[in-house]
Amino acid sequence: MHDMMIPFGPAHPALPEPVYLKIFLEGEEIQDVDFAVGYNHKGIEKALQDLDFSKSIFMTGRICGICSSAHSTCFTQGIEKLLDLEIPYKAKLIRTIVFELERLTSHLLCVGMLGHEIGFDTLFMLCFREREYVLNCLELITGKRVVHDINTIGGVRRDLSPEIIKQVNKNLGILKEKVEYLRTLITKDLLIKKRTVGIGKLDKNDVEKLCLVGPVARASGVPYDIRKIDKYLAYDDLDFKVITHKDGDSFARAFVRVQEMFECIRLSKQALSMIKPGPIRNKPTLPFTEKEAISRVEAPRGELIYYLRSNTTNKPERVKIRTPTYANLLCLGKILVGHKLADVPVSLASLDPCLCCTDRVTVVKDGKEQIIKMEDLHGHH
Amino acid sequence: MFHVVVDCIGDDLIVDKIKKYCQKKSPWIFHFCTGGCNGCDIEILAAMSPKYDFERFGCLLKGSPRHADIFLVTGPVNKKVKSRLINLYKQIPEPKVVIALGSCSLSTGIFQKAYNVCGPVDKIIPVDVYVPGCPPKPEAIIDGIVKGIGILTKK
Amino acid sequence: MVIIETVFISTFLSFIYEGIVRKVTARMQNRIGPPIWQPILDFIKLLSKERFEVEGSHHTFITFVSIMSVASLISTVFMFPLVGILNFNWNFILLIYLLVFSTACFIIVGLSSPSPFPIVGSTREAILFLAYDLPLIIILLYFAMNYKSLQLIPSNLILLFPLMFISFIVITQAKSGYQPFNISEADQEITAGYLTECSGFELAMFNLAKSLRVFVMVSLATILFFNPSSILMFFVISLIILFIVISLRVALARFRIDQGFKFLWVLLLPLIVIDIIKVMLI
Amino acid sequence: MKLIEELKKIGKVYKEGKNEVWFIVPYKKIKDAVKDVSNSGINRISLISGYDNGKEIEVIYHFVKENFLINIKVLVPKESSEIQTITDMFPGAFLLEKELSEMLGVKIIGHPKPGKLFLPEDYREKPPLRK
Repeated sequence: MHDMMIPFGPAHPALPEPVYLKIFLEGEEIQDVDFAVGYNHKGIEKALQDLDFSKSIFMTGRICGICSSAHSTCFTQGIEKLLDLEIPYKAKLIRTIVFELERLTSHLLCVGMLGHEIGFDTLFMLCFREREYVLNCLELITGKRVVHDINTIGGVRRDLSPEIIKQVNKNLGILKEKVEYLRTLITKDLLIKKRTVGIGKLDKNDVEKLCLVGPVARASGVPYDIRKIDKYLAYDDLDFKVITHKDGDSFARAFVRVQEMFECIRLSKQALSMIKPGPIRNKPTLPFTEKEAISRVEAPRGELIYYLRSNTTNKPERVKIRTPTYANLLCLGKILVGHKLADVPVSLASLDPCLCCTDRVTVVKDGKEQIIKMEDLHGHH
Repeated sequence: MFHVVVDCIGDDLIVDKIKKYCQKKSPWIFHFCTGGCNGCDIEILAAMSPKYDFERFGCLLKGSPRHADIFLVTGPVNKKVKSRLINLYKQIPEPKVVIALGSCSLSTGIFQKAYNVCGPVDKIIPVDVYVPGCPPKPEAIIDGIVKGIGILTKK
Repeated sequence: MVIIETVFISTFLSFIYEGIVRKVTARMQNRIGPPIWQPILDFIKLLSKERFEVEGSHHTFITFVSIMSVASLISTVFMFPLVGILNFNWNFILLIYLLVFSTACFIIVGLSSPSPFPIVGSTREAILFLAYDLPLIIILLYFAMNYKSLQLIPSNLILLFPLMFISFIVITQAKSGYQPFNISEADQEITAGYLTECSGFELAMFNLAKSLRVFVMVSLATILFFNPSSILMFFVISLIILFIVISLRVALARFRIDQGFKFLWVLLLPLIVIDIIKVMLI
Repeated sequence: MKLIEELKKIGKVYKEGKNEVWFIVPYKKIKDAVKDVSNSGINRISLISGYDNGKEIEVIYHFVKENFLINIKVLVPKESSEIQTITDMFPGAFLLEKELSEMLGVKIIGHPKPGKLFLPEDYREKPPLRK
């Protein structure tokens, strides 16, 4: 039936995280794809129920190392909804800045990984060189390069000093020129276009049907951005536009990310200029009551939703997390089947999958592999 | 064939010294994530990038475990990945060194009570170097690799 | 003794060339990069490593193939005018055979292993080999028919065949497995391609063969198109060519196999033919 | 909104907030409620969350229209826990429904591909998130 089965993962150089794709080939053409998740599953949803709220913020920050502050912001925002707690405006601004800088690192990583997948290691190196400027800013603001842990119930844990603001502004200025260069590189380079244009096409209809989110949806022309819709944190006062693209292929997804980097820089600069001295944290009014709340943010990869339910103790009764990659997984079969084996890493990288986020939903009781048939995933349309 | 020859004359002090020197100068790395949060994995990539550049010590990130000398493991070991980890460990040719990166792989860290985690890396395979941090900075990762090389030459 | 000297010197030089490639690539990517003797250290380290026994593949056979690939490439070095051990009038034809054989060794090693990655890698190498060998054979055959021997090549060929020289650089890129033609070793798609299952001695030998390929192709380009009179000239010109190859490697992404095939046949073959017709008309 | 009026005929509002409304609907009528949602032009389902409160299983469907969240809660009895599928109207609910059925043991009637998603095929114990 199929010529050959190629196992793609769980230890594979194209992905830093473990996922297991089985790719069925005829020659070089992909006939079918199976995938198994769960290599990253730790059982966080259950573990969160045993930790009290103040500690579980740190665990949500460690669901994913790339969108760490997205998770913890979403979680704390949910807790604040449960407590009816208003946070100081300065804290909102600092959260916004960290959030946008993190989006910047994530997008740079994604574009770099795309370069790596198509064999363009120089693009990867360039992206990682520029990424250091952002990490430097984040280190100044939060004290850590990767997992930031700046959120706490009622505000943030660290204040911004004028020197830090000055340095961050300077770094962002440098970064803007560098990203400008990246944009010309990506749009002008023939080989990048040859490898990405027309690969993994998703049209507007697919996006709406499969409820895809984030840059994947925006690249197909659906302006779905929680920052604009929900106006959480300080986004209501900041000026930015939602980037969309009409093509919906891998190139469009990469291009949307590059364009969003400019918006991130602009947003963080605006937020930095709005910072005035003031408190950074409001004391929470305990105890918790029986309540439920929904919290959404626009993580670097798309809409992230937390459903929280509290009881009278200081431990959550139930936390349900829907991560952006989990929503985007549905389109895997659609974008892979019919393409060449060489296109698998390109399509995957353009989705920017974050399996650490996704896998927390799966439960594996023994060592057996559970494989989802790809037809299961797109059999219904 | 030829390695047999090398082994035969391996008792010679000079040959041995050359061998040790070359081992020290060319550590190839294989990286595997056992279910961590991605933070450490990204920092390994950052250690490859122009600012830190571990290739200047001759380190290369290899895709196949058979080419590697150093096995970098990140994350707490979950139940599904356990057998894979053992399998990959067996595929790395001797002499080899295992480096556990980040607090998760050292002690399972914050995920200690999660039901699908079956323990830190050293409960499953022997670990030579521990690099703490959540995640460790690229400098710390490079330092861990250098310590690993020291152990590698003694093996 | 000349033979042993040639073997050692060509091995050494190919390692140094490989080292230069890695160093210059790193400098171009704003990194420091390894020292240029790094490939030698890698080679000795791999020799001292345990050889991993893979179930279902034949070790002695793979070891034999790995030695053969190195041997065939070193044999090509014997034919260079500066060495001149093998020296027949029609020795270009032998050159073609030896170059083809070295590639065949790479294909064989992938196909002899049970894992799917090396098999896909080998298939790709075989397809790519068809794509770049036809232009290469046309160039070498044309030279062989007109000049008969490497030593009789006039030194102004670069002026006569500029387009052919450009095609030869592209072929060098493909033969060395550098971007945009590192399709058969694309580690993001198929781990390490045909070398995935190799370890220890075989890996060392195949790595040597890979660096020899670069050395042989760059030297051939120097000898065919410039015919340097002295050793110094040879090195100067070949290092310049190597630099061009590295720049292409750094600045380009990888082709997909069908795109690479199309590029080599649709673009390169006409270039070569134009040059040949042009010279014939003059 | 017209949809809210429609939904009020089927169930009752138990909580209302800024940009969100929470309904409680008898579990046999979930199909009608979701049909109303679908007819009103909403095509995005964000989340299906489930929770075992000891007596029943609470299943909440979260639909999104712009910035407005429509949450429909149903209480499914624990013994014969069954619920109608909504995947025919919302293809995006495919994985979410499967996860719900595995984690809380709610049988989805009419799901296009029923069966295990994450748990092993031979898994016979009680669903992991049930109390």
